[in-house]
Amino acid sequence: MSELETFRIQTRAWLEENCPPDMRDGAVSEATQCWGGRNWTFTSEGQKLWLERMAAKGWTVPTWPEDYGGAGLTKDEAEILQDEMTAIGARKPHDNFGITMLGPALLKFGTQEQKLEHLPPIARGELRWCQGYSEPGAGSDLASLRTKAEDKGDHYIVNGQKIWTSYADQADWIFCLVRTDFEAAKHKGISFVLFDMATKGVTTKPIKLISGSSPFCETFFDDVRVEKVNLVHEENKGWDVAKYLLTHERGMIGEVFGNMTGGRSLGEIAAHEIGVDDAGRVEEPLLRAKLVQAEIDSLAFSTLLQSVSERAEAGESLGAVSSVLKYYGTELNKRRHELLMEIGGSDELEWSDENDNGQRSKDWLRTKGNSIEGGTSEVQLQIIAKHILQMPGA
Amino acid sequence: MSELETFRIQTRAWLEENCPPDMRDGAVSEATQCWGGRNWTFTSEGQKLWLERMAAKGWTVPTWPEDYGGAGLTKDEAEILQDEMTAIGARKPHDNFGITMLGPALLKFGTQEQKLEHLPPIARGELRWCQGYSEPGAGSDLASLRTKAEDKGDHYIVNGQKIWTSYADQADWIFCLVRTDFEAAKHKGISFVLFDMATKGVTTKPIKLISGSSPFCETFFDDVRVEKVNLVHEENKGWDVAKYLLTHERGMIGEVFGNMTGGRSLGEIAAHEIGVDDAGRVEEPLLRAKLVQAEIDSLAFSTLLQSVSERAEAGESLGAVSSVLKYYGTELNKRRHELLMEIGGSDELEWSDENDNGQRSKDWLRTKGNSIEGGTSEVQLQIIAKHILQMPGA
Amino acid sequence: MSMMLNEDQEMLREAAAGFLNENAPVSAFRELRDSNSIGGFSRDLWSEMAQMGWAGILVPEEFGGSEFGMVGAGLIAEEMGKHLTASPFLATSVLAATAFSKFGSEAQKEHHLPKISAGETLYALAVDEGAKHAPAKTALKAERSGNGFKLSGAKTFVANGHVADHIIVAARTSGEAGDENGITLFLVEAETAGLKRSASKMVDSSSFARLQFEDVEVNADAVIGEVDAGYEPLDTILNAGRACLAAEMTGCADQSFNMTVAYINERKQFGVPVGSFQALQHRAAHLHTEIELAKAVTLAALQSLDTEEESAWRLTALAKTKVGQVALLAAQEGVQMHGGMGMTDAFDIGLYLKRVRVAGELFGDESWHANRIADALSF
Amino acid sequence: MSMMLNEDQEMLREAAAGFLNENAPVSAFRELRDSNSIGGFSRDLWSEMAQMGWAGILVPEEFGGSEFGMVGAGLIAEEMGKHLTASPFLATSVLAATAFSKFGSEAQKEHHLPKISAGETLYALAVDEGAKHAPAKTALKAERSGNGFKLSGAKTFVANGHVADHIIVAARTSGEAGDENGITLFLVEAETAGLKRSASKMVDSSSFARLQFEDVEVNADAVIGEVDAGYEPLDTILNAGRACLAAEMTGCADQSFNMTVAYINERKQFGVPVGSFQALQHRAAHLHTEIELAKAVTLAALQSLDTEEESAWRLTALAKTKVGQVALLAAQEGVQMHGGMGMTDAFDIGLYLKRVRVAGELFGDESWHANRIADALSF
Repeated sequence: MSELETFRIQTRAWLEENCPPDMRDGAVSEATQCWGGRNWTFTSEGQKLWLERMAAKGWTVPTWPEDYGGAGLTKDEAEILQDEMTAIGARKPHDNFGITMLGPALLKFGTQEQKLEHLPPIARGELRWCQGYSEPGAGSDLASLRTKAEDKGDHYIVNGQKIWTSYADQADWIFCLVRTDFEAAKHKGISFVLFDMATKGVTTKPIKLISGSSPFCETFFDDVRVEKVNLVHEENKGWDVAKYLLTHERGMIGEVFGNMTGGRSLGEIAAHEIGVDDAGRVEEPLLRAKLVQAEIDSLAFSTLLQSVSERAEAGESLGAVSSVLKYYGTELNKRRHELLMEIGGSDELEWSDENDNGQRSKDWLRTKGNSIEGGTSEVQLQIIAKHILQMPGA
Repeated sequence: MSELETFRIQTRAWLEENCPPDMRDGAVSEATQCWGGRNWTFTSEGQKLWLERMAAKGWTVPTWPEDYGGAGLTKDEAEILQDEMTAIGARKPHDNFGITMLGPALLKFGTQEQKLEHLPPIARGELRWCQGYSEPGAGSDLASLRTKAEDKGDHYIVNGQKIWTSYADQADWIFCLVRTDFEAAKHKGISFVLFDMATKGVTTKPIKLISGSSPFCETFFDDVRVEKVNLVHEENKGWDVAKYLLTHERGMIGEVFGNMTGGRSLGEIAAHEIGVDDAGRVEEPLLRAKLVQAEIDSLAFSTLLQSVSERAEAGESLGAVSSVLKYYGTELNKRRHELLMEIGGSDELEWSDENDNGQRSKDWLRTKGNSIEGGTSEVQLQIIAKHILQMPGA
Repeated sequence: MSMMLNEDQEMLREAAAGFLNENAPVSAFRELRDSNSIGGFSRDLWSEMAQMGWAGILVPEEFGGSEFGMVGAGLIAEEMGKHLTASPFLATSVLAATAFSKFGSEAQKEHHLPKISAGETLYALAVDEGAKHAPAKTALKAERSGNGFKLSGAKTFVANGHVADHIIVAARTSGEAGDENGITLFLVEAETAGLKRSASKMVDSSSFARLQFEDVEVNADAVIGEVDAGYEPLDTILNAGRACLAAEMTGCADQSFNMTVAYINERKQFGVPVGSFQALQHRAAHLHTEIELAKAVTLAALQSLDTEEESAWRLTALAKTKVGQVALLAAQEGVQMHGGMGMTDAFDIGLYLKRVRVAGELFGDESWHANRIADALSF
Repeated sequence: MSMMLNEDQEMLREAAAGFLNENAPVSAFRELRDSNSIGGFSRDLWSEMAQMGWAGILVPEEFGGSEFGMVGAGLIAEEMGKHLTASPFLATSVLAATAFSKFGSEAQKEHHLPKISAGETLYALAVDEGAKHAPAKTALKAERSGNGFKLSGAKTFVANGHVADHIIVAARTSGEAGDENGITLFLVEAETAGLKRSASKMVDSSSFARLQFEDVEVNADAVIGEVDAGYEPLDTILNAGRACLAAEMTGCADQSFNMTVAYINERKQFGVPVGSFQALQHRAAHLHTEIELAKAVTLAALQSLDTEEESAWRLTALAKTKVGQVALLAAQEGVQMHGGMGMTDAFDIGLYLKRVRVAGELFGDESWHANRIADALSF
C-alpha cells in the first residue's frame, strides 16, 4: 500500500472518531461558520471540540509547517484530507482572513519571529484578523491611500481612516497598509503593518449594505501606536506584499465562484420551480434561453478554472490570470443570481419570507459587491489590458 | 376638397400616366437604381423616360426651390408624392450624393451663383457627385486631414489623397475637404471645395471589400487646379459645412435602417425557412430567443425613429441625437444580418448560389461597414458622451 | 398616434415633477421604509395627490375624474418612478379605474368611480396564484351558490391587497386552469367572511398581499363584465397597469442613470473624475441610447392605449419587455459605477435596483411578454 | 482528464505552427482562392502533411498512422485555423479515420486506414439534407436490392464531397425522418452510377458539395457498422469533427484577436495609438477572457474524447457552442476595430469572419448544440 493510501485510511479513521456529529452537516455558509477569535462564542460544544481537535492535529492549516501551527502536509496529503472531510460532510473547523490572507503573506514575507508570534494563534483560531486596505475616496485606487504612519523610532503613530474593513468590529488584529513616505511616488512609500484592534485610538462603525447585512466597517485610527516589530517586509515596500495578496485573493475568488456552479444547475432549479412543457423544457422559453447561456458559460468557466489550477499546481506563475478569473467569475455570478431571481418570481421577492427569510434576494444583492470588492471589474480589465495584452498607455 | 386632396388626386393621375411600367416594380436596391451622370447608361428606355419626366416636373428633388430644379413642394405635398409613388411601386427616378448630401449643403451655405450652377444638373441627373472626406490614416478623425490646397490667387492647387470615396470612379464631380491653413488648430483651416473629376491630375482606384463588391475608391490628387469660385462657405470654415452634412447623414442612415425593419420580420423568415413546432414556434428554440430579442429591439427602435422624426418635423434641433440613431441602427442591423445568416444555414453560405447569387451573405458582410462609415460606433458613443452627457474630457 | 406630448400633458409632467420633488423626495420613501409602516404609503400624501386630480386621472369627468388618459397616467407613474414614490396609484387609479370605467355596470361606475377620484377608497386587483405571472392559469374557484357565487382558493403578489377596501378577483367559473375561457372578474369587499389577508414586505420595501379565500360568498352583482368572459377584460385592465409599470420603470432608469453620471463626473479616482474614463463614457452613452428607446416605447404604448389601436396590447408588451430590460441594466450599471458606495444602503442607487426587480416581475416579466409578442407574430 | 499538454503534444504544436508558417501562410490561402481552384486545397501541401504524420493522426500505428489522438488532431486543426489552411484534414483524417477505426470491419480498416495515413485517397461524410444540421432527419432512402442496397435522395453541405474518392453516407433504412433509429452508414464510391456531384463555392472560398443519389447501388459490405443502428456511430464520428471544428475556430479567434490588438496598438488616430483608447482596451480585455474560455473548453472536449469519458459528447457540444460564439465575437470585434481597413479584402481579418461563419454552421451551430445540452440536462 502506498504511503498516501495509508494516510487516507488513517485520516478517515481519525475523522470518523473525532468529528462531532453536528459538524457533519456539510454547511458552508457565512452564518454557520466558526470565525474564532477572542470574542467568539461557540454555537455548540461540537463546534468548540472540532476546532480544538483539528488545531491540535495542525489540520486547520494543514500545509503550513508544524512550527507555525500547521501539519506540514504535502499538497497530495492535504487533498486527501479535504476529500475525506467532504465525504462525511465535515465543516471547516474555522476560517478567517488570517488563514486565507495574512498567513500566505507572512509565510512569504515575514521574519521568523513574526511567523512564530502570529501564525500559531491563527491556526488555533485564537485571533481573528481583518484587512485594512481601502480608504474613503480611494476605492480601487489603493496606491493613493493616505492613512499616515509617523516614524517615532521604535514605533509608528498611525492616523487615518479605512473603509470596507470586513468584520472589523469583530476582529482582534488588523493587517493594514499605511503610508510611511509622503514624498515617494504613489506605489512607493507604503508599508504593511500589523496591530491589535484593541489598541487605544482604534474605532469601528458598521456599514449597512443594500442586502441588509453589515459585513463591512469604517475603521478609524486616532494616534494609534504600532510597534516597528510588527512591520512586515521592508518599510516602504508594503506594496509588494499587498500585490502578492491581491493576486492570491483574486485567484481564490475565482475558485469560489467556480465551486458555486458545482451545485444544482440553474436549469434544474427552473425545471423544478417553474415546471416543464411536453418536450421537457422549462415552460418560459425565453427565460430558458437565458438559463442555457448562463449554464454554457458556467461550464466553460469551470474548464478554465480547472486548467488554471493545473497550471498553478505545475508551478506556472499565473500573474494577471487571476484578473481573468475574478472578472469573469464575478460577472457570471451576478448574471446567475439575476436569473435565480427571475426563476423565483414573486415568491423570492419577499424580503422576510417565513421559509427562508428572503435569502435568495439577499444573496442576489450581495453578488453585486463581488465585482467591486477586491478590485472592480473595470480594474481587472485594465490589468488584463496592461499586463497581458500590453496595450499602449493601459 | 382641400388643396392637399386636390394635389393628391392630380399627382396620382400624373404618375399613373407617366411612370413607365418597368419602373413600377418597387425595386430599391443599389443594383437597380439609376445613378445618373455623364457616364450613365440607362438600363431601359423606361428608366430614361422616367428620369426625364420627373426632372421636368422638378420631382426628383421635390422640396427644392423651382429655380434650382425642384418643385418647391411643401413637406406635406412631398409626403403625398412619396405616398403615391410607393402606392404604385414607383422607383426613385434617380439618386446620388448630389441629392442627399451636397444639395442640402449648398442650399444652406452656397452662394446664389453656386446654387444656380450646381443644383439644376443634380436635379436632372446630369452630374453624379462623390464625397471626398476620409483620408488614409485619418479614418474617423476628419480633423487631421492632410490634403493640401495652396492659394494661387484665383484658384487653388490641390495635392493629396482621399479614401472611401463612394463610386469615385463613376462620379463626375467631387465635394471635398482640403486643408487651406496648416498653421491653424486641427478643425480650423479646412475648406470645402467642389471640382470636376475629369480635371487633370485626378485619378481613382477601386477598393475591393470583403463582400466582394467595390463601392469605394482611393482617389489621388496631383496638382489639381480648383477655381476659387468653387469654394463653398468661407475659406477655413469647411468644418461647419462638413459637420452639418455629417449630422444630416447620420440621421438619414438611422432612417434607412429603420425602414429595413419594416419588411418581413426575422421571425416570419425563420418560421418559413426553418419551420415551426406544434406550438407554432420556430423549431430551434435558442435561435428563436435571439430572434425575439432582435425583433423587440427593432420594434423599439422604430418607435424611437418615429419620435425623433416627429420632433424634427416640429422644428426641434436634434444635434447629437443623430448619433444615437446611427449607433443603435447600425449595430442592430449587424445583429439582424447575423441572425439572417443563422436562419439561412448552409444554403445562404454559398457565395454564388444559382438562385440569388449569395446575396444574403454579401449583404451580411456589407452591414459590417455600416457601423464604420459615416463615423464609427465608437465615435458616435464619444459624441453622445461629450455633447449629450457632457462627461468630463469626453 | 402622436409621439409627442401636447401642452396639457407637458404641464401635467411639470406639475407632477414639482409636487413630488417637494413632497415626496426619496428621503420620504426611506422614512416610510424605516418606519415599517404596513400600509407602505402615506395616506396624507395620497389625499393631496387626489386633490391634484391624480387619483381620478383615468376617471371620466362625470364621475369626478380628471380624465387625462393613459398618457397622463404614465407621466405621473414615470415621475413617481424617479422619486420612488409609494402610493396606491397603480392599484386604485389605474387598475380599478380601468376595470370600472371600461367594464363596470352603470351601478358599479356610479358607486366606485367617484370614490376613486376622491382618493377615499382603496382597491386591489388579485390575479396571480403562483410565483410567475399567468392570468390564464387562474384556478381560484367561483361556484354558483344561491343568488351568487362562492369563492375558494388563493392569490399572491396582490399590490395593496392588505389595505384595499375592495378587491377585484379573477376567478374560474368554468373550464380548467390554463383556459382563457371560463374566467370571471368579481368585486369582493375586503371584510367579507372567509377572506384572509397577509402582508409581505418585498425586497423594495413595498408591501404586497397573499389572500386566502375560503367559501367567500358574493352576490351576482359582484361580477364585473360577463361571467366566463373575463379574460379579455382582465387583459385590458392589466395592460393599463403594465404600461404604467413601464412608465414607472422608465422613470427609475432615467433617474438612476442621471444620478450615476452625476456621481462619476464628480468622484475622483487616480486623480481624475471617474467619468473621464472612456470605458465608462462609452457604457454611459450606450445606456443613454437604451433609455431613449425605453422612453419612446413607453410613450408609444400609452398613446396606443389611449387611441385604442389594435396594436395597443403589443406595444404594451413591447414596453414591459424593453423597459424592463433597460431599467434593470441602468440600475445594475448604476450600482457598479458607484463602486463600493453603490453597495451601501446609504446611497439611493440600490433602492432603484430593488424597485426595478419588483416592477419588472409584476404582471409579466420581460421574458413572458417577449414570448407573447413572438407567439402573436407566429414564430 | 488533464487540462495540460504533454511533451509530445507540445512538440506537435510547435512543429505544426512552424510548418504552416513556412508552407501555408494566409497568402497561400489567398492564392488558392484567387485561382478559383475547384478542389479548394493544394494536393502537394496535403502530401507533405501526410508525410509529417498529420493525415494519419487518428489512425492506429498498425495501419500506418501516427495515432496521436484527438488532442493531437485538435492542435493541428487549431494551427490550421490560425493560418486559414485549406486541406482535406477534417473530412479524411478526422471524420473518415474515426469512422473506420472505431466502426469499420476488419476488411474496411485494412483497406482504407493505410490510404488515409498515406494521404493518397480522399473521403467525405454526407449527413445533412437541409440548410440546418439535423442528422436525425436523415431521409435519403436506402432500400434493400439484390445483394445490397439502392440509395436515393440528396445531401448538401458535404465537405470535400466533390473531390472525395469515397463518400460515407448516412441513409435511412427504416423508420422516418426524425427517428434516431433506422439510420445506416454506407461507404459509396464517388464514381458509382447514379451519383451526381456539384461543387458550391462558399462565402469563405471553401468548396462544399451537393450530392444527388438516383438509385445508386452498393453491396452489403458497403455498410459501416450495423444496419439501422448508425445514429450513435454517426454522432461519435461527428463529435470528432465538431471538436476539431471548435479547435479550428479557437485558432481563428486567437489569430484574429492577436492581429487586431497588434493593428490597433500600431495605428494612430487623433495623434495617439488607437489601442490606447480605454474603451477598446476593456473590450480587448473582455475578448481575451472569452478566448481563454474557448481554449479551455476546446482542450477539455478533445481530452474527454481521447479518454472516452461519458461526458465527452457534452463537452464537445459545449465547445462547439462556446467557441462558435467566441470566434464570431472575435472576428466581429476584429473587423470593427480595424475600422475601414477591416472592410477591405486587402486585410486578412475579413477572411476569418467568413471562415468562422462556415465552421460555426458545420455539424450544428451554437444554438443547436446549446439546446442539445439543455435537453440532456432536462430543462
